[in-house]
Amino acid sequence: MAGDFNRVASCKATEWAKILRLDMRGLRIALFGLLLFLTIFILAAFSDIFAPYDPWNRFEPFLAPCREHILGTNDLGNDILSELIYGSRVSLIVGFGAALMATLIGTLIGLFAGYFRGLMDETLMGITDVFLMIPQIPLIIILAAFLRPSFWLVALIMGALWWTSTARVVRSKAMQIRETSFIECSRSLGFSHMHIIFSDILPNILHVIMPKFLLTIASAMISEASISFLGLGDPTMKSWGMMINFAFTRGGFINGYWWWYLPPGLCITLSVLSLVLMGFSLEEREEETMRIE
Amino acid sequence: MTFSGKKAIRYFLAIILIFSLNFAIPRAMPGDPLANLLGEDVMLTEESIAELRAKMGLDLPLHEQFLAYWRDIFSFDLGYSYHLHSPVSAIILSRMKWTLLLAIPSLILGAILGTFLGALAGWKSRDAGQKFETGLVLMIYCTPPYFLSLLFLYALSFKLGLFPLKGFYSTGSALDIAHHLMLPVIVMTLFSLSRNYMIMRGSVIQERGNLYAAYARAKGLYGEEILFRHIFKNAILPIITLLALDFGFILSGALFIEIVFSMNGMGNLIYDALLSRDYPVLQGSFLVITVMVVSANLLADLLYSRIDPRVRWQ
Amino acid sequence: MRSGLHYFAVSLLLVFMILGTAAQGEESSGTVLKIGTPNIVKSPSLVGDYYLGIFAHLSNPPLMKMTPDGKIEGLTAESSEVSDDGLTWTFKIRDGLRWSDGENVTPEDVKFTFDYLAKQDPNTAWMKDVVSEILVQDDSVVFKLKKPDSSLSLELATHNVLPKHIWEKVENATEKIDEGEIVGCGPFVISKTDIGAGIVYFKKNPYWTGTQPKIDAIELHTFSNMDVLSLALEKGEVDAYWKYAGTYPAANVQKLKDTGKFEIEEKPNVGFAILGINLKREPMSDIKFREALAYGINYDEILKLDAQGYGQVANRGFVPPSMAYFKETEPLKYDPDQARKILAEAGYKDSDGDGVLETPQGKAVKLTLLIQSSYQRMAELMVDYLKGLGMTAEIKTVDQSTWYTLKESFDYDLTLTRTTPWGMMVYANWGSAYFDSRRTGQGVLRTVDDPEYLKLCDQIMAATSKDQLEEYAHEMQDYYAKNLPAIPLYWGEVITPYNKDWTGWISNPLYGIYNADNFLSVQKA
Amino acid sequence: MSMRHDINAPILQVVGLSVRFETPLGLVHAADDVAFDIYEMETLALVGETGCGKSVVASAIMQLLPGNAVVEGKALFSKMDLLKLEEKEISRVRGNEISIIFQNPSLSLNPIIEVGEQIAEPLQVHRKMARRESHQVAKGFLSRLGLGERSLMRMYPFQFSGGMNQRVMIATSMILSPKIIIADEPTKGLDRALARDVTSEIEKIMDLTGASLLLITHDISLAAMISDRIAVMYCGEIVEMGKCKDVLREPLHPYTCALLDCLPERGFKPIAGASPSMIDPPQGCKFHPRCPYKTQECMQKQRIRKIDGDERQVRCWQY
Repeated sequence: MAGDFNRVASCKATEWAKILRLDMRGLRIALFGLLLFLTIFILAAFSDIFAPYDPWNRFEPFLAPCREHILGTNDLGNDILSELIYGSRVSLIVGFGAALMATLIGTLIGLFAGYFRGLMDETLMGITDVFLMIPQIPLIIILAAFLRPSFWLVALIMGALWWTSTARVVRSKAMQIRETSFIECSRSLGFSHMHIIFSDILPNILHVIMPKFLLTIASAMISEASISFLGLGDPTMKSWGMMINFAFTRGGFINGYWWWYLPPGLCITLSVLSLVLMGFSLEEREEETMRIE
Repeated sequence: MTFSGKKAIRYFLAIILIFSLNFAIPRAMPGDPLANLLGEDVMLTEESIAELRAKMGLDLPLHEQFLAYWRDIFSFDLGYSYHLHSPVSAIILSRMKWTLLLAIPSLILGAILGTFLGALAGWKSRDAGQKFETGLVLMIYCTPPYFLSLLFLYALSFKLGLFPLKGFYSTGSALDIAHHLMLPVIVMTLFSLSRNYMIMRGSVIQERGNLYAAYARAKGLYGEEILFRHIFKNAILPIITLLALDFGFILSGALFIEIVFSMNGMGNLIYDALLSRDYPVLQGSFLVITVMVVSANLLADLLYSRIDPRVRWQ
Repeated sequence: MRSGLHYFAVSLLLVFMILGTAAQGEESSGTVLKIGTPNIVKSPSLVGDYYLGIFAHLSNPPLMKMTPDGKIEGLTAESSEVSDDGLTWTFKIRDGLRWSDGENVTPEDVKFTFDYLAKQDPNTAWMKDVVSEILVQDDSVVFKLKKPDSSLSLELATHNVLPKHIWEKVENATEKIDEGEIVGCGPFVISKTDIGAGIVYFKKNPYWTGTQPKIDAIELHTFSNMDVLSLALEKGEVDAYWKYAGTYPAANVQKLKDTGKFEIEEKPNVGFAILGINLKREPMSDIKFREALAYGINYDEILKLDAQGYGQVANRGFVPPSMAYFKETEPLKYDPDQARKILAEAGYKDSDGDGVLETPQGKAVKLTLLIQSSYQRMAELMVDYLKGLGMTAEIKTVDQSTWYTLKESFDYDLTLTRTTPWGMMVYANWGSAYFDSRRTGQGVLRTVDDPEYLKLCDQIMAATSKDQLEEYAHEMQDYYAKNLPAIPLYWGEVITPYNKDWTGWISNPLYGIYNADNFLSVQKA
Repeated sequence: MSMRHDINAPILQVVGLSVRFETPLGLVHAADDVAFDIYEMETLALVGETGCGKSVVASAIMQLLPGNAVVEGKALFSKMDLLKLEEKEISRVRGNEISIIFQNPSLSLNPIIEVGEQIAEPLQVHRKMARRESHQVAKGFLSRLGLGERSLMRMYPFQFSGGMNQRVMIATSMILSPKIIIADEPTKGLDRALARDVTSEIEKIMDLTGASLLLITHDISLAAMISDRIAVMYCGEIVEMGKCKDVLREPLHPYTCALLDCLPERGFKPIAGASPSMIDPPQGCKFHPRCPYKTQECMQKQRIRKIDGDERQVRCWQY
């Protein structure tokens, strides 16, 4: 009996190992991205533990990197490493806020357009086309200036503008799933449209929404950094874009204080990279599985 | 309704909607537009303030301002900037010229290099050298444009002194302009390239799995022949749409590069107008950019149907 | 693919066409003095553009000028006289001045200028309230005033004189733009304004009969980025730095010193950074509160962080020592214990234990600190100091125009701003332009409506003798020291770096090195 | 149909061909020890149910399998082992000496290239022929297939029906007069009348060019119609091979019998049991779980029995 059980268990284990190994092939890069992202996320969540100082504390200004201040101090004497660690918060909050909003709108519009077709589809996709054509960056900059200083609102504006690609993908996927037999079945059973859309179709397109969600976070992070760089960011929060802005406007570049502007720039690039890696490899995998089908 | 008819209605609605947005947003912002028409240190009487306000039509009720706005658009009058003391259309014309000079070469170079390199990268996605190249391009893709500009400016202009420090030109000779433009164009090309590269790479990876690619191979096509005779044309379709959308991005994205390189183009014009609440300039710029983006989309649609017979024959 | 190539070719052609139509610049010849400045000319409109108007003081010299020691003397006017009642000002126009197109400069030109600008230029509109009429008498121009204005000669040191034969045809002065030569009567005239390249070119006025300048041309290079400007200085692309009412950034000075190629001129700045206080609101209207505020600010730290120590901690008397009739008042001092003591005595205490003080009326002291983005760093410091006194402050960063609006509607508690030399000296002098509630204007706070202060302003405006002025000036500084309508954060210095290749620099408190005397004196070593 | 192959040596000799795929679920044995010869001017039909590995065999010969395939064995063609050729070398063989017709013509043709260009492409690639000239040749071929209208050359695959696209594929495959044509399910998805048309087109062209044909199909009646010999595949193995009429008249392997019983004219009887997993195939004879005649031996080992020299062979213990 015990032998039998062992055999079954080991068989199961090898099966799983096989499946995992194969999954890993496509996901190794995504996993690297995830790891990178988790690091940043943990830094943001536990900034007060990781940061050596309160980022608002003032020491001697313009210190070069030394033992007490690994990345030196800025023009006010704030510890740059601590600023850097706290700065991850703004990036993540804006990124997630914008992506949540965009994904929500995009998914809803895509689902309705793809499920109901006809006039609904025409109208919703027409709106999508119009939104695609709005010159978005200037609009975001204007509205950011208008609604300052709340970065929450900035995130919401970005979200309200960036749902278009999600909507398109969700729509085409929803149209596919709509034609499958199990949806036919649900319809013939008399379930309501809403029930079919949210209980039957939505769970089946989560895997296409996910990479879009990640990529939206990435673009929102870049835009947040850009808006902060223009000096339109939230002044009560330390952000990476604002650190670069201060380095740019207060002599960091001319005096060659690389430890002031290089780390925040790298942080932006790395966190965006982490998301893009996950997003792209998930999208590529999705395409591969479609081909096998 | 025909396909193109539907498209036309969408373009029309887009223009109407965005134009209305242009009117609404600047007026919804706090701050008195009048205050910025003057400089620092200006002492004014109430009466001259009212006089100026009336002259600029700011004392009219909103709906009348809105009607006037549309009237002006249809007569190609973009208003007068009291801030810059010129008709807005003249200002935009003189600035747009420069921004296009920066954007068009970058867009073209980025599109050509991006699609070809991206196509090769997608074709040989397992090759180690290609993976390295893709990683490099991905890093650029993930860096905010202004930061890369800053690094280039610092390293190549500040440190090595290879390029001028600011502006589109100093003396105005063709050579001088080319020298000033080189670095910003390189940076913008890199960005345009990185976006096209990633899309094209994914597109080729997807297309190369199609049966027609296998059949091309079965016909005896070898290596890159398959890519360029068969896959490329199919894979480039998404790029065309993207290029049109990117056109708006690059026009406005030039803002950041123009700020870093201190260039007096549309980007700096919009930024200054924003800070000083120069309504006419803001509105005019958005209007022109919108028209350009919409026309770029229209052009992309036409180009798309040229390349893809399926759209043409629908 | 062939069609793709076709599009490519067309686009390329387009690019070259645009390139072909691009502006053709010019290079000045001979000895050229190049000055780098962060003051951007936005349009080539002599009357409409703020900074071009200031730059044109060289080509269209105002009636008066300021000497290096701060006195007002004639420039286009040879001399000026004021009647005993202060209501009649007579300016005798200098002989031998000619416009750059060969015409003579006449008193008619001057009369025309001010009649014209009072109507056309919002910056000169104040004249309608002050001047009843302008007359020409022989070789003089006479201003008849409605009420005494002791600062008239200073005002007239900031307004350019225009040639009547050109401008009388111009219907709308602010809308006239001119990228090419602009007719002027100074030693140099504007030959070209290239907005795209950010350069204003000056050439010698061929009809200039006065002292001959030792240079052939001047170029003003404008920079939107301070780092680039510093580098241009270092590389010798520009020879000197100038900013209206401002200084070279102290943080960049050391790098210039290290090159050994620069003379760094340091002069006390008549304008400086201040903490504006909204006296119309509680608890700022309470003198005890302001008293405590003054003790709560770490002036030494601000001086060090904002100006790298270039300057000195100010006195309570507001007016800096470089102004006339300066009176030594008690210096401002950082003493948080004293501040807390004053607050406690005045009834400010944290009775609900939330860490924030309440006013004697029981309202929590939560303040709004209104700033423009360039004051961001100083605002961060200020918030920290207020925290040290047990108050919370929220920074509200706005753009310039919103700042004006909110300031005008008194919708703030505290604000960080700055005074300019001209602003300090104009109106009833000694900073009164910033406080008198009857004044309007973009930079002014207009927070004081105390009759005692308003009366003092009127007295100064009407004063004709120096003794009287000195007495009023001291009275005013005592008023500031006692009432603290605003707190000066530090008295800064104007740092002006210039290349050692050039000698003979002359500067004055109002416009620094940007004055006609300087450009007639400066020469290449 | 004569015994054309008696006279000559085989032009394609497949020996011990095995193909395995590494997939997420394990190793898939798609083809196992497959061996057959094709002679000049001959038609060999590879028959079997969907998923038995017949297409894999065709793709393996042409080296068209995806990267995760492991191929063993030999495929000898004019003194070359096709399986060992470099990509560059095999690309000269493909389309030129051996061409293949895919089973899904509408997806196999490039959607955005005119069909004329697609037919003419092999001429440009292999013969370095100029565009205009190659289009002339292509047009000639197309008209021989009954698509003679000039405008058709400038049409796109999506404007054609499946049958028309199939003809385009056929024309493309034959334009260089290859020695062997592999037709992978040429009639799949076509209705009977259309299938017959396509079949006769193929026969016509075969006669014209004198090529040999490897016909891969699940349709036994099609195979019966045009092939000289038949090889029946089951679960990656050839279970029976012989002259067409012999195999049909007198099937030996129980699977062949069962397959023939499925035909409508023979009563439409389905085969009992389910197709085995290709990942974990049964031990011994792979058909034994479904075989009514299985013995103890069947479950352990396999045996190949050859009858009439190499003329007929069967993989079964009964013989």
